[in-house]
Amino acid sequence: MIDIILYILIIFLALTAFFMVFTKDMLSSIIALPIFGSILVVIFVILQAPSAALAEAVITAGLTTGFFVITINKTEMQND
Amino acid sequence: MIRINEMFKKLYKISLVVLLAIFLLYVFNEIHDLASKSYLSEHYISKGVQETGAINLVTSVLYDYRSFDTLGEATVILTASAILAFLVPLRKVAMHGTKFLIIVHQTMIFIVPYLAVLGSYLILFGHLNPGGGFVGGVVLALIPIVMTITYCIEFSEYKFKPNIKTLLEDLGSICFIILGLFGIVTGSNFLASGQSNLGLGNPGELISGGLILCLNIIIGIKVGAGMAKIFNSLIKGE
Amino acid sequence: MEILYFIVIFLFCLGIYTIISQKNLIKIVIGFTIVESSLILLLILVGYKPGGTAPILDKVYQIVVDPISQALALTSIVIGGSVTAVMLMLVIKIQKRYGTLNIDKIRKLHG
Amino acid sequence: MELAVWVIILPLLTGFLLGISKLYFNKILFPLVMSSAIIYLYLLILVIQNSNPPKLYSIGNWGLLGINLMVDPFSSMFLLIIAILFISVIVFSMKYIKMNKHKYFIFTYLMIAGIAGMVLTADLFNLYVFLEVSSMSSYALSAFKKTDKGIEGTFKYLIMSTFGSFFILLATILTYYLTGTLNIAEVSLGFQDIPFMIKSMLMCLFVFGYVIKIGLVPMHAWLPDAYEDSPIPYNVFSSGLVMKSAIYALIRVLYIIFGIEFLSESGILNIFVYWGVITFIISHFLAFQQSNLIRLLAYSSIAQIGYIIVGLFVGSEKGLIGGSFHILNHAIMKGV
Repeated sequence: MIDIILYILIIFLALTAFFMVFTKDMLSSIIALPIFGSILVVIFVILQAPSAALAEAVITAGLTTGFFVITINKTEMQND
Repeated sequence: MIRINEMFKKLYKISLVVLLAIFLLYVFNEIHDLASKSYLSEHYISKGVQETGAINLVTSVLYDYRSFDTLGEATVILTASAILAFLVPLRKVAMHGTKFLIIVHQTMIFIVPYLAVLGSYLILFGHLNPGGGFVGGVVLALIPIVMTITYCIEFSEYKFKPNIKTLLEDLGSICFIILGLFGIVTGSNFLASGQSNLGLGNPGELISGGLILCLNIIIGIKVGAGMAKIFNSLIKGE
Repeated sequence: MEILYFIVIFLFCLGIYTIISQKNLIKIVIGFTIVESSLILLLILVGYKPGGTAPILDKVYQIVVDPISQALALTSIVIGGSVTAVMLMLVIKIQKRYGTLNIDKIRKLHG
Repeated sequence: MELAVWVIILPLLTGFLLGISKLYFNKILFPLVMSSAIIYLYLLILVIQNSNPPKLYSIGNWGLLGINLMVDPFSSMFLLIIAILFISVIVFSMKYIKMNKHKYFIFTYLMIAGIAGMVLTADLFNLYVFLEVSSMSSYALSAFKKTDKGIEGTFKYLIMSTFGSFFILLATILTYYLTGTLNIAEVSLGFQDIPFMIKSMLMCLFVFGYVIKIGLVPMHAWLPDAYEDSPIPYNVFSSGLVMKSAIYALIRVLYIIFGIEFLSESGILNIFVYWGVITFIISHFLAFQQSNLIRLLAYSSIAQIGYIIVGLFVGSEKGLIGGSFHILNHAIMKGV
């Protein structure tokens, strides 16, 4: 059972990474980042690493996304 | 002509990456059959609880066996926050955005205590549960960050002054080193906790693990201050 | 579990391709985030043993996952986060100075 | 050898104290910096004197279970370079830097701490951590003037350097996976019964990562840009210490982990000698086209590193001595 969940998660991980790199719209590319991070968190929990999963959830999926959103906000407004 | 050139360039890059992928595939395949030895981790697993007094072995590796790494890591965060604070211009720039409804403002008051409790729990129980100084510190840093997002940067800086944050960061790092020197004073080496005649306590209780609890608290405060400073500097940045 | 090694290689190479081919500065930073995530996944994967439990020993367990690689993963997560913050600050600075995020245009303005 | 750990702690403590003194006691800057520099010089001389025979200091008294610091004649030569450059540059920049003095000295001290950590440590992952510490403060100093070109050059430097450190981290992880330990001496013991092919592939990853940091010819583009609009004392530090410490780490990794027999067997020594020759020829040609003096010096720096690489990888003991001597020469010359 856990194997099937893992395979589905892996497929979604690859899809999200692909979407993040090749989409034209910058905002949707950045909103895909926390999804990528959350899938990684679930994979870490399946691989028995709760401490690393917590750190990943808080730092990569949480704070780094915030940093990216600020950057988008500061740079895109100027172009209009 | 230019289009053909572009196509050629793209093909070149893709082939480079594919070559790298094949190389890595080969390396991983070869290494996967060989790897078997792990006496170091077996020692940690069998003796770690008695030697360090912490149940969570990740914390005991991070704050006891390899605590020098943690010192370097804390220095990286301090350097990053110092760089960001240095690059911010003196003139204040606000963030573009929409105003929130009163519901959001009122909900904020309820969220903040929960964040504080969660952060302190993660820090204080770092040697018993998953968590630890870094994660708990970032959760504590969420309080000023959420204040910045919902109200404005001035309010957040009025509640938590930038000078206080810098002071906490530097004091945290200095305290880390002083706690490390405690090992030298008691006749052992730098950053020794179990060997320096410090009571380790019963594994599983809150007050146990020698230096690990103190280091967790210090790192938590330091990382929280640093992350809040980084976020506010990014918002103020021009 | 072997399939996870393939995903590590895939993510690593995708990130490297993003860094060397994309024109937008923010996309380049995203590439760095992907590469870093793949390395953290590799670190967790290296320590995994089939059927093991997490390294929190409140009872006696038979098979326990390697704690060292998880500690190293935590360290590299934090370092990666702070490097990303510095990068994004410099991206904001460059956009304010040159008015664009495209790498070719910045090179042209630079002369 | 209790003094070895102070070589890393003292600059860190000074940096943190400077951060506090910036807020509350502004006047204390000059005595704090100068006294710390003089104590540090004395400390380095003591450590260098006691460096033969090689000594180990284990942090936390864990022995081989934890992190060890190692002082041997080769690392003490690097400490000598730090001692010579550090005190003179600190005295020079006391007058030269007008704005943001506090920040400048904080970054300088943190950079020195990172470099001292890289030189002394005997642990692969700890080497990576201190590499990040020293390069983080190096980015800060490179963008110190906040001009357009400076910021852009720093961004290039940041991208290339992080790119290189990913490969170093990958190689470190794979080494840990293979041998189950991170101590450099233990790793070299564990590497003895590993097939030739895997060792050479791991070596490729290590070499690729460090070569980006050093700046040999195909990967040298970030160096002149990062140099161009940065304060002059930083240029001295960068060409004298930051790049040299990357060379030192490469030598440490290649010669101790892989061993001299393996290096000559795999032909990497010849490759490095040719690479060094190509590097100094090309960078001398590029230096002719430059009109800016600092860019010219940067290209000259790359060329000198080519000479050093040729010397260090001839493979004999005399080559090592000659290369190290040229490192010292170049450091002093760039400083002057």
